Amino acid sequence: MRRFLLARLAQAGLVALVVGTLSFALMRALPGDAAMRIAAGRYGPDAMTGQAADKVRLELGLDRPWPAQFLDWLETLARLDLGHSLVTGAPVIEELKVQLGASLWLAAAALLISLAIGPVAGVLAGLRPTGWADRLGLAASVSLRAVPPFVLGLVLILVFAIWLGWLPPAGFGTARDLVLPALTLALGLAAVSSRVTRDAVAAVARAPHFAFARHKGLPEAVVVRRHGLRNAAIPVVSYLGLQAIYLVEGVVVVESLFAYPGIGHALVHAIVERDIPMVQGTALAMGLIFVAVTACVDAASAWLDPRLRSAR
Amino acid sequence: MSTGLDVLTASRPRAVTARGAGAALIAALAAFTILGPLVIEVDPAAQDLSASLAPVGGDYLLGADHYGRSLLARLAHGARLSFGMAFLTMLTAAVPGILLGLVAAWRGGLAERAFELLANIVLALPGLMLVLLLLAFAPGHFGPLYLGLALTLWVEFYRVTRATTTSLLKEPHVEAAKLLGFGPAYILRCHVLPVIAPLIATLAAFAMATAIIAISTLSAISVGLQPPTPELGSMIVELLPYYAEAPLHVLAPAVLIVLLVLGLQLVARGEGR
Amino acid sequence: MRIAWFLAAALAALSTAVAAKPLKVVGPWEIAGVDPAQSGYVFSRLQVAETLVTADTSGRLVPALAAAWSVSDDGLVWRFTLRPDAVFHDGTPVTAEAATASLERARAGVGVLTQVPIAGIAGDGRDVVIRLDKPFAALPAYLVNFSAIILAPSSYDDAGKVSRIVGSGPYKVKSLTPPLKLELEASRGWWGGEPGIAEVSYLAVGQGETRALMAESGEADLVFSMLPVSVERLRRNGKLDVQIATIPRTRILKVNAGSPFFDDAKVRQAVSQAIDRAGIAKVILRNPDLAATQLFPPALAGWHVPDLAPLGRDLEAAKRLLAEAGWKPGSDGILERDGRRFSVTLVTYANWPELPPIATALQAQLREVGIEVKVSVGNSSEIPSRHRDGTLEMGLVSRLYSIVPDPIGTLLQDYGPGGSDWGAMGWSNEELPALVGRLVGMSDPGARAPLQRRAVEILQEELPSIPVTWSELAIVASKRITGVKVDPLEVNYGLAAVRWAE
Amino acid sequence: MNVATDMRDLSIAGLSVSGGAGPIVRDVTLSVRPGQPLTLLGESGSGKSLVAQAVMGSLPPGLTASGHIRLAGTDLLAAPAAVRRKGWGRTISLLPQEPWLALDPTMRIAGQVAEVHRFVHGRSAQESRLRAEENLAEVGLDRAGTLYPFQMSGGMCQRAAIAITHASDSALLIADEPTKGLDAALRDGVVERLKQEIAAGRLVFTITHDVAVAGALGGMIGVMLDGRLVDYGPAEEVLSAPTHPYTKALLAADPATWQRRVPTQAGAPVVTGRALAKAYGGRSLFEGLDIEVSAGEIVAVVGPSGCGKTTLGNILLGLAPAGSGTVERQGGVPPVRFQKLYQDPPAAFAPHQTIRRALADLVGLHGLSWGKAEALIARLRLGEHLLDRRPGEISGGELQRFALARGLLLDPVFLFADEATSRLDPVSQKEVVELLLEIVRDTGLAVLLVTHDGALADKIADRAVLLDRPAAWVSRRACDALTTGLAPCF
Repeated sequence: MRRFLLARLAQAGLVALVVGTLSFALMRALPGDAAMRIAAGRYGPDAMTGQAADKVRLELGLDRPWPAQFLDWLETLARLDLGHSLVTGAPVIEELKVQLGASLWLAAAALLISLAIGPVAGVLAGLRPTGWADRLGLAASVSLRAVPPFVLGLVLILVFAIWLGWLPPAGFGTARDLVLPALTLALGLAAVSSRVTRDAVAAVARAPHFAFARHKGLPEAVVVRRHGLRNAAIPVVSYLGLQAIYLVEGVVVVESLFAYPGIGHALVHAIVERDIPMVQGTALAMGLIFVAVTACVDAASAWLDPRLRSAR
Repeated sequence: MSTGLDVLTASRPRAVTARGAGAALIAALAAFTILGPLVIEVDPAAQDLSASLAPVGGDYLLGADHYGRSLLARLAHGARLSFGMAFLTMLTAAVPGILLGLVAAWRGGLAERAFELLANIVLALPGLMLVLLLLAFAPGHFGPLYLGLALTLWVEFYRVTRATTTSLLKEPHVEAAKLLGFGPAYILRCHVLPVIAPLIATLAAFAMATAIIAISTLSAISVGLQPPTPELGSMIVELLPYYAEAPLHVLAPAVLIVLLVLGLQLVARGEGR
Repeated sequence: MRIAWFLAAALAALSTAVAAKPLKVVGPWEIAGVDPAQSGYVFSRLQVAETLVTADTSGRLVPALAAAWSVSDDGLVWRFTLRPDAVFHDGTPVTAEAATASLERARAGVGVLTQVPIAGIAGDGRDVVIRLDKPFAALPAYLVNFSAIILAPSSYDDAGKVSRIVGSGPYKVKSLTPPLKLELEASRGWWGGEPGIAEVSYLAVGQGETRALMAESGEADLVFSMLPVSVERLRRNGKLDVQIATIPRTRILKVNAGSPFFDDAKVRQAVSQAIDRAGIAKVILRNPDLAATQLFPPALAGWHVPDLAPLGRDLEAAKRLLAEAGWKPGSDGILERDGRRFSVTLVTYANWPELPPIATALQAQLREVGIEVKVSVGNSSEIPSRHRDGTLEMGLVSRLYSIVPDPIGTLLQDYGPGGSDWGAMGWSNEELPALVGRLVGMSDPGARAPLQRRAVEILQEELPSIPVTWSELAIVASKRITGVKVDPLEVNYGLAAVRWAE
Repeated sequence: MNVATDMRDLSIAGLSVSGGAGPIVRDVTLSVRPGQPLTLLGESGSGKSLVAQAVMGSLPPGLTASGHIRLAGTDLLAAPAAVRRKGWGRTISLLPQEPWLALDPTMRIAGQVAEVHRFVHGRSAQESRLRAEENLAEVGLDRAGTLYPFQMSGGMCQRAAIAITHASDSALLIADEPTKGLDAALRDGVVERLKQEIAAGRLVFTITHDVAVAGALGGMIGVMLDGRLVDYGPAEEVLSAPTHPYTKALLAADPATWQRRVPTQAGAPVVTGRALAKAYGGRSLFEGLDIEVSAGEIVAVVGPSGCGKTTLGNILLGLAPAGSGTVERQGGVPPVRFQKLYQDPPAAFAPHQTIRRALADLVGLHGLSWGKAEALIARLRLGEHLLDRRPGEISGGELQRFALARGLLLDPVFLFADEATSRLDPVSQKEVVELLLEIVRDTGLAVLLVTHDGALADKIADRAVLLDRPAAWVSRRACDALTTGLAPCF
């Protein structure tokens, strides 16, 4: 177990370094005058002028050679400090706290809802492949998969906020603000996870041990619960892990549609406005989240599957 | 077991019909995509502000968008572009993904380690960031857009290929083929590809959908393609504000995407089961 | 069943949310940072911070923190006398020193004050004294700008940077969650009296569609800047009340008069005549009256010249002018002159959602007279940076003429010698700067009128930048509230005057 | 037509099972009485499993049973599926084939036994656990309760499965190929257990293709062929005086009845291993092992599964590295002339390829003539019509002969037959073996015969190497479980 953790830490460190460096390199390589972008980000098109850009360049020392700037970043990072945003001037860590925090909440909620939809539908479909549940599931998943999230979101807003008036169309801070954006994401996730689950369950249902469980005389519900779900969950879990990562960053449109302060939104702005520390910080955080999630997935699979435990 | 065979044969026709339907669907879309622009000589960029949001079935067959541009023409050209790009993206992701996957499974050892690391790093990098950064090099151009998407998509192909192939290469029939003197090329062609093909097909279907949706998503945050390029995703985005006045117009491009994904899915499933 | 749980939670939250009732304001602007130069306008519009001078809805300058002001006869020394009853949210009185400090910062930073020939700012008892190098009649107007808001000393950190907003307005910051959310509460002891509603929460919503839906769903009481498309729908909604004000903002085609394409005024006029402003205004802005017949909208008294020959569409004339300028249609219908195709890139940006659509429309319209336009939607900084390196050919920009209430400021900047980032490019004209120069020193409307008219005429003939449409600001208020009035200058939304309807 | 008189009997009368293609099992009549077990013999596809499934009521979708199956007086076929399922674990219980696959890989054994008490007999969790312990103790797995299937040997899995049937303690026990994949020693163990069940007065209905098992169990024996019951009677009668030719063939196919092969004088050594050692998972499989296989000679390697037989063969073939020691192969012979026959024929062919294609490609690769292939096919008594089928569509025996043909195309000097007949029906096993012997005689092929069937080795091998390490079980089972699961094996 200890070795496992150490390995993970090492991986985290490596990822952090690579990701940070890569994002720095790419940002540096981007064409266009960074000072101009930053100034535009700060002062908006009305007040933004060439002079403003010059002031920014001077203030941030953007004309320094890039190795110096990179070393700065490394040094501050070594002090576990991500630096300050070039645009808002706030510490990157603060920005991340708000925006990444919000995104994590959203992701968690979405994952939860999608778990309530996807796998359930998947199990129903998988127990009777090519049954009506399966066909319905396929149709639903394909259409959900092929509708852009913002269209989906809009439809949900129209239904739940305008017609039913149950939920706010946008905003953040309370549980009810979370529902619609989470649901929008969840449906997209469920579209795929339901299919993954379906295949997993179908595979388990074909397995001899599943048949034997029935022949033992266990009631169908018990058979599924005790001998179907756990086994089917093994591949599903590792898939959900990937989804979780996609979730945290792949939601920028949903964020802007629902005026939700997420990391995707922040990332877009940071890149457009050449806010290097912000981009690095975000990338870094995302990388670490990735490592954490994969660690959790491994742990979960090991818990689900004793064979993996003994293998380790 | 004889009974097992019975079950198989029983389910086979279904698979075939599903596959047929999918193939037909794709064929139809392909025809529309390839022939459409040739048959419909209307310029998809020609505006007629007086015909803004003309209804479906008027003097514009599928109505006109907010600039009074023929939706039919734009759909045809949009489909060509979107499907074309999606296909290109999928290919750019699938080919290296599969190749690396095969190499990793075949060689194992250092190569595998290196690829694994690479894949993990790509996964760890926010995909959105990758795409946005590449886009920032040449805003509004296809190149970086589809390169970026491919960069984020190849990992899935790689992982599936590697996992499946690794277990496949342990199978006796592969060992037998080696003993019989067959080379890697033959083993890949006759022992590995037939098995991984359906998996890849499913992945490809989803990858293409992902690509189209991603493009539309990027247009939604106005870092996608440049106007007046007709592209299904950005068409949806452009028309979204008018959803109340012309819902059909907004849905039309979405429907095309759904049909494509459905078609690919059916084909893939037909292959699979 | 988890969904059920969520809905339950949602409904529970709903009931609680109704109990405490803040005035819910929604607008498109995000709060990038607390620095006044960056997002001072939010704090000024929401009446958290105040400037010395402000403007009423008709653009007239009226006292704010400064109860009165005067200028020395030589026009070099201005005195602004602070009102005695003004206090900051931290309880400290608004002193001349505090004001001086804020103004000095504004001057040193990025903002309009940098354009004023200020020699020095000093406190003198309750007076803020501003010395100038040369007469500058528009100074008070410049002080209206949000970058000149007066903040309490406690707003600054040790490094002298603004760490929080401690203003003097009727509302004080309760909580700020950049970039989207700002919660305010009434500050006891504003010189203007108690605000009508004790709590205000501002939410930045980027998507126009979402803003409209917020209004429709009743989740927001006051929503700013509606998309033209939604306005009709909202007007039909019985619970809502839509107000529209034309604002001194014009969408112009910034053309590089230094480039071989636009160096000839004839070509610029041709381009202007090729544009179907009415169509664009009708289809994209949903209001034909916004077609810009001249640079300044009617709202800008003095600067709008009613009897000026309006800009309009005339394809024939346009083609003729282009022909006179030596541009002849090529094989593919695109104009050519000594081997060069008339193919230009139109740079615009998406900060204003209507710009890309308008660009697309212009693209199609200019094509009709044989001009090929490639539209490039980028970051707003493209305009200034491409202006600088001279690579800009055409830019569609949305220009605000009330950065200071008197357009003279913007004019001075945009059409002075050498032009400027958002104004003329590669265009030189001796007369205009002279006119503007004289206007800067003058304050008597009667005397200014003829000069203003002449200036406008020059811009109309020369078209250093080609007006496309004017703008309007659509505000949607729920009928739950009363007392909402639109400020065309967007200096201050007068929230303090808003009340719950009985 | 002996219809049951005793209310406790299982009596099957005029049972037919038919699918879309028509009847697969025709007019089968059997009965089982306490103390008089029934054993159905027959090759796979003969329909014996379908009979069992018909009794169980677990026929695959699309198949329907007609006739009568009376258990304790009630006609099972008359009852609706739901009612029949209620009988599972209460009146009928099933002893599954290959229990290491039939046990849930993710659940501890005790749980898998206890759940029968808990959910079938509705006992309290507490009581269920205690009774489960008893059941496990009965089969000598007192301490194994906390193990997972992959941590247990095949024999332990088999016993666990029996414990589960004890838990359900039903009147009728159906044992479906209970010895499939087990080696001789374990097979006898299972038979012993079944005998105890019989002694305990349970109705025992066994499906097998192993004549020895049928003989050991006694009672009644039925022989099935192509869906028909071709022979039925008391064990001793059927086994001593078979009436039907197929039964005769079946009995003749039992290696125990063969006469010993006359050892040929060996030619030059083809493969020689010296001081070979191999360890797996830190535990030595064999050490300092010398082995030599000469032309025209058959060397058997015998031992329980997992003792390293296959590994040894692979080492000699060069497929696996030896831990230490040296392997010499006859000089100047190209590697392709060292071939291998696999245990599971379908797994030895590319599943998506027709046989014809596979052979044609091989012929093409080595520039041979198709005529040679045809000659071999004829010689191995394989029909041309089989060529255009895929591996999954041919019987194991035929496919194994194709595998043999495939190897022989390359005129091998050495053939490693890895349990090459263990998965085949006795009859086809005999055919394959006979062909192999023929070829050895004619071509002087050197054969390394790996098997767990002592009798077989004893009858045909010139020499035998005994590898005996039962302890090796655990790791092998673990490996099985792993490969069926997610993680790769080694």
